[in-house]
Amino acid sequence: MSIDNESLIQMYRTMLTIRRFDERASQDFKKGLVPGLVHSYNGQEAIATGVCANLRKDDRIVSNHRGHGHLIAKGADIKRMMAEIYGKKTGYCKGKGGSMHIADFSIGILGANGIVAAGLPIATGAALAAHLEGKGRIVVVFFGDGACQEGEFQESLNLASIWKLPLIFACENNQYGVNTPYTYAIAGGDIPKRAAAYDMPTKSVDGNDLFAVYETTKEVAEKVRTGGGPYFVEYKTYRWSSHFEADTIPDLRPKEEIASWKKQCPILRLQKKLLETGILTEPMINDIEKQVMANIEQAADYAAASPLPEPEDAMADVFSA
Amino acid sequence: MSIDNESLIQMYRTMLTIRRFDERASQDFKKGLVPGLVHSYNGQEAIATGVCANLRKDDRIVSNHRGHGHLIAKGADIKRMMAEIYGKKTGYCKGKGGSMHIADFSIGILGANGIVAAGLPIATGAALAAHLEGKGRIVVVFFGDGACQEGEFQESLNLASIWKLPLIFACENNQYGVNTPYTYAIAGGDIPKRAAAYDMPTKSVDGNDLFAVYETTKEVAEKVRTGGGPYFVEYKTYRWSSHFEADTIPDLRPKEEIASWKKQCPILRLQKKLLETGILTEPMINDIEKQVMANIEQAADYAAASPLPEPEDAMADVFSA
Amino acid sequence: MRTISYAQAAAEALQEEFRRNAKTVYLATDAQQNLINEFGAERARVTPISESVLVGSAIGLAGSGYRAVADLRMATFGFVAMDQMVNQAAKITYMFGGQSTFPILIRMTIGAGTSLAAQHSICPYAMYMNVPGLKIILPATVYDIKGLLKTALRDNNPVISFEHSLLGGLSGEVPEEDYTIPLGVAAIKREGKDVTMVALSRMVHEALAVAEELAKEGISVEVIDPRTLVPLDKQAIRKSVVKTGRLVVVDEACQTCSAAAEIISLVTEDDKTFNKLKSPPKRVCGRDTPVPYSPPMEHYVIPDKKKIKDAIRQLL
Amino acid sequence: MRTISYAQAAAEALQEEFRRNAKTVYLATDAQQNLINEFGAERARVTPISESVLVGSAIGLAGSGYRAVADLRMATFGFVAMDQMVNQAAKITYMFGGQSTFPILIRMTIGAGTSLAAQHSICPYAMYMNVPGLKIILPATVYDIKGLLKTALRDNNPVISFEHSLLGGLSGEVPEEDYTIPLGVAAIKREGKDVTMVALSRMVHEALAVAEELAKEGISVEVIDPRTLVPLDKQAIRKSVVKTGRLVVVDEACQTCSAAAEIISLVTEDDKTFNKLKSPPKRVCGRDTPVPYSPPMEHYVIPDKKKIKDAIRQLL
Ligand SMILES: Cc1ncc(C[n+]2csc(CCOP(=O)(O)OP(=O)(O)O)c2C)c(N)n1
Ligand SMILES: Cc1ncc(C[n+]2csc(CCOP(=O)(O)OP(=O)(O)O)c2C)c(N)n1
Ligand SMILES: [Mg+2]
Ligand SMILES: [Mg+2]
Repeated sequence: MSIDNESLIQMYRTMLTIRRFDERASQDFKKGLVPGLVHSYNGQEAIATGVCANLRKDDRIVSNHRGHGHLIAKGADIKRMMAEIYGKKTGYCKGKGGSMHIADFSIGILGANGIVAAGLPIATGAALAAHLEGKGRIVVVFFGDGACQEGEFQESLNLASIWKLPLIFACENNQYGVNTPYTYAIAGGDIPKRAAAYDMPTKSVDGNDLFAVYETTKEVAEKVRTGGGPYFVEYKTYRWSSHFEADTIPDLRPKEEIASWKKQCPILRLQKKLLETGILTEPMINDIEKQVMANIEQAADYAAASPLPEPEDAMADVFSA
Repeated sequence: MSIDNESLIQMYRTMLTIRRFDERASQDFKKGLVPGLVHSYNGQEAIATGVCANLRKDDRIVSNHRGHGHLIAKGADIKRMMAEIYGKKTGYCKGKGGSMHIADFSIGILGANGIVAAGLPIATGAALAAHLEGKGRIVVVFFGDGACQEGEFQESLNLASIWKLPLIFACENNQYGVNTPYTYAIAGGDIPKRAAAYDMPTKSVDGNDLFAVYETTKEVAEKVRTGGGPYFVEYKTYRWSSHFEADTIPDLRPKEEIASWKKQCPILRLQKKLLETGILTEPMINDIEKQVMANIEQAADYAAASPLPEPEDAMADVFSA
Repeated sequence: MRTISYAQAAAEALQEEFRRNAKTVYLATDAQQNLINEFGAERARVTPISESVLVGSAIGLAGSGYRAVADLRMATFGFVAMDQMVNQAAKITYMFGGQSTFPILIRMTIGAGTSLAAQHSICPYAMYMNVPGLKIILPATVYDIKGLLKTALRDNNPVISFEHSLLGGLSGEVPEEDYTIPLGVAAIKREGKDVTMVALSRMVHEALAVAEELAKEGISVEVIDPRTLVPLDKQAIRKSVVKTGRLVVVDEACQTCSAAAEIISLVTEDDKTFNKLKSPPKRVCGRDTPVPYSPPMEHYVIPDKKKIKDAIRQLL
Repeated sequence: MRTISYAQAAAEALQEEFRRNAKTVYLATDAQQNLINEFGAERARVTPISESVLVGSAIGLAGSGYRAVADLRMATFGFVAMDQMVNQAAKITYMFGGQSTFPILIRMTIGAGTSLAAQHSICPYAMYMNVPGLKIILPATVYDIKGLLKTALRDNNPVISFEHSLLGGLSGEVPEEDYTIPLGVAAIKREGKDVTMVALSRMVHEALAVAEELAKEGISVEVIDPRTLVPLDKQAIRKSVVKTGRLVVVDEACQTCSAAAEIISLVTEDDKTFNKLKSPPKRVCGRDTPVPYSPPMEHYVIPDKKKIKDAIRQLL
């Protein structure tokens, strides 16, 4: 294993933070504390974590509607995230964006996006910027199997490929877009094959295995960073919750399928490995759990205590100065 | 050779009609008789001809901005085409559409299109209609290498593929979109590979060889007609003229390249074969030339003699009754 | 008469028209279970998340003798399919000289009010009104949505139905028997003599509530719901303004180049109506910002009863 | 002063601003030879025919510290990239609470008049005006295009430049030295006292010609070119109407929900201006049809001098 113990523990902590954060956001949504919608990342934590662990602070990511995990993994402040989700003035976007539009440009988070696949073209431009700058930055764009059905998917793959841009297309194939299985909606059912047709090297890995995610991304990121052009990685996974935390759309996926995937919990899998190898011990796990929960609690308290925006704040930020 | 002599002669005549039609339209454009723009099909005649020779009258086609050849091959009346291009009331669209928007729904021509790739989704819908009807109709959509760069390309391939629609994607790869070579704009430079990634069978043929076009399309059309789902065919060719018959966009393609492709004239290649095999003789060729020229002349006369629309005609047809 | 919800009325309109015409096909990214159950998965189709080919397919179906419904869900998702609506559906009848009809119904939900933020909240009908060739319906009541959708499903042109997300649960009465509502006929939802209030979509309900409240103060407000934006019933609006001499247009959409701007222009450019105006016509519109997420700001940008009342008071 | 063409003025604006700022990138489907020659193919880039990723890339560049120009050529091609303009570029500053700037210039050519038919002829600026977050310039003269493009290239927001295809060859004077024109300041292109004529884009020239002709008949027409639609110089327009008491708006775009409708509303909803109106304000707009191909019909749907003159005569 090429990963040092400290990094592994850190990734474990990140995954747990993502899980607990979204659990809390979902609970608070159900309590009516959070307006709008919450798309939970539960079950996919290894991907954001293993990918972002290979990024520099000045690398950039572009996220999608299911973005909390990506942001936390890239280093976003969960207090300001929670405040944004609560619609508070202290949130990342001063309450203007909410769950689907969190960004932190200071650490390379170019923003979540509410339109399926719309982040891919933007990431392509960010990768062009990285290329022009020539400082070895790379860009990662996270998107789902559903995004692979939109026209912007092909346009972005094609452009990134012909310009050999430093961009990782990180496809989180959680097998459904809302209730539509990718096996129905993606002709042939082979997403990496599409990328290959755009002349791009591809990999496909178990997105619930932190080690696989980390190692694969490490290799890919090195190639992309050193001028190898874009890379497409499919991370196979599953979302535990329904499409979003509201029952306006029923979850039509087979109950047994959901149950079987929950057995593939990326956090427990990592935990087990770390216990086996002695990198973590039960007491350490309890400690981490406590620290993470305390942080989440703190974030929620911060959000709850923060002021709502003034109504008139709505008029600011339509344009920059 | 599985094609009977009469059909071959008919196809020869069609190709010549297309050539002479566009030559005339271009001349008349330069004389100021034709408003707007004319995108000449010169050099690509074998494709429309060989493809449409395999279609039933009730099969449908969807064309693009470079559409005259497709329409003639599908059986459009060149008088009404020319009248439309002249902007006359007797034209197919009463002068409302012009060169880029000719249609004849009575013989399955669902229209040319001025927006690159926009015909692909429409053809997909037409193929869905054919599928639902279950009368063995098929649909052919003609488009260029440039159209393969738009997002709608992938959306249409994907949808036609998952629904197994009776649709032939007829890609006329004339190697440039305006002045941009497809080898630059299409990552990897392999267009059929893209279709294959959408789980579609593909073929790639010499689009300047009428026999290859005809035979390939025949085989493909049979499969598509009998429930085999969509098929992608790349017809490799070259456009002889500049992007359109106006010098607002310079032709930046290498002069030698243009010259060498003119040596691959699809009409002369067919003529040579037909002379060799005795299916055509010099006198027959002269006769056909005369007849074709007479028809073109007649069409142009008809167009010239036809009345312009009244200005107020502009107000009709915004909506159907 | 039966009392049903707005959502149910829409579903019934579709069901009834699907029964009337076997060549009607529904396309949406999510399964329409009631239609699938009754008409089968061949006619009620689930598409990939590919709105452009979804709308394009509806056009191709329509040009091939079918009648197609393209359900885009939220109006913000429509922008990825904009070319198929603006350059294709809207222009195809005209460009081809009227050779073929294109019976297409495009459905989109509109509106803000549930903290979905800018990419899931919009009222873009004015953008489509600027594109000749698209009919536009904007049903605000249970009765209207059923009748207008049925008319749209018998029309031979592309019709866009903009349905407000917050109205889904609204309840109201519909007749037992088959009925349709002609396009281009406004509904006078309340008669009055002091002020004409033209209200669009969900704002019709706010307008009626305000009219009710102001009635108590002795102010008589006429509330007009155009119901369809293309064609737009100019005559009914002008007639009312000639009577009242005052106009307020209430529209949740962003103000600049809104349907409200069009309605004001139609009124003021007509000599007869202009001459009857007792005070400047007013707009009560959504503010010119993207829709913000947090409730205090979101409420601030949407018209409400107070803003409507203030505008009316200014006129008197 | 030097005399150059409209096209040349635009090219100079780009050249000069590309020299000023090395982090400026041009994206277009066709090669910009003058920019490539001077700044290299890394900064003046040819994209595939993929307008959506073209605009999206401009956004990504802008969010990463660059300044990007997205040249879409004809405005009708813009609809395939509409989501990136309407849901992304326009909203991204706001949704992210102003964390980052997005300096983007989007160029599109507009207009009818050369028989290119409906899919190559459009003036869609009103559609974009209904989307808060996009600045919009509409240069009608050589001086204005150079000055406005230079301002746009220094602005920190998405700016759309709508440039009329028929103006490319227009010639006019520009100063030798560097200059910019602030956004939101209308130009009074001719002073007058009887009628205010607000004219947009190419119509400015028609309006000026009409004003000249009418002057001979003793009718004094003030011609105002707003030059930028967002922000729009309401004050200048209202001030002129207060003076003249009469308003005609001349706009090639389709009439319904046009910029002309907005301008009329801005004037009539302002109490002071409304009270000065001597006659109903009029629109002279493109007809509400897709643009037809054949010249007699095409001319019929576009405003011309005669229609403008008729409208003015009606007012007096
Ligand atoms: C253009 C567009 N169409 C539809 C939607 C509605 N929508 C939001 S998320 C989603 C499913 C996306 O699936 P996928 O990309 O696989 O992401 P997942 O939700 O599975 O993480 C859909 C259809 C949208 N936001 N944008
Ligand atoms: C969406 C869109 N973008 C750009 C254009 C301008 N345009 C017209 S034809 C063309 C090139 C198309 O190339 P291809 O599809 O290969 O067809 P060809 O002209 O080579 O036959 C372009 C860029 C357009 N009509 N529509
Ligand atoms: Mg998914
Ligand atoms: Mg080509």
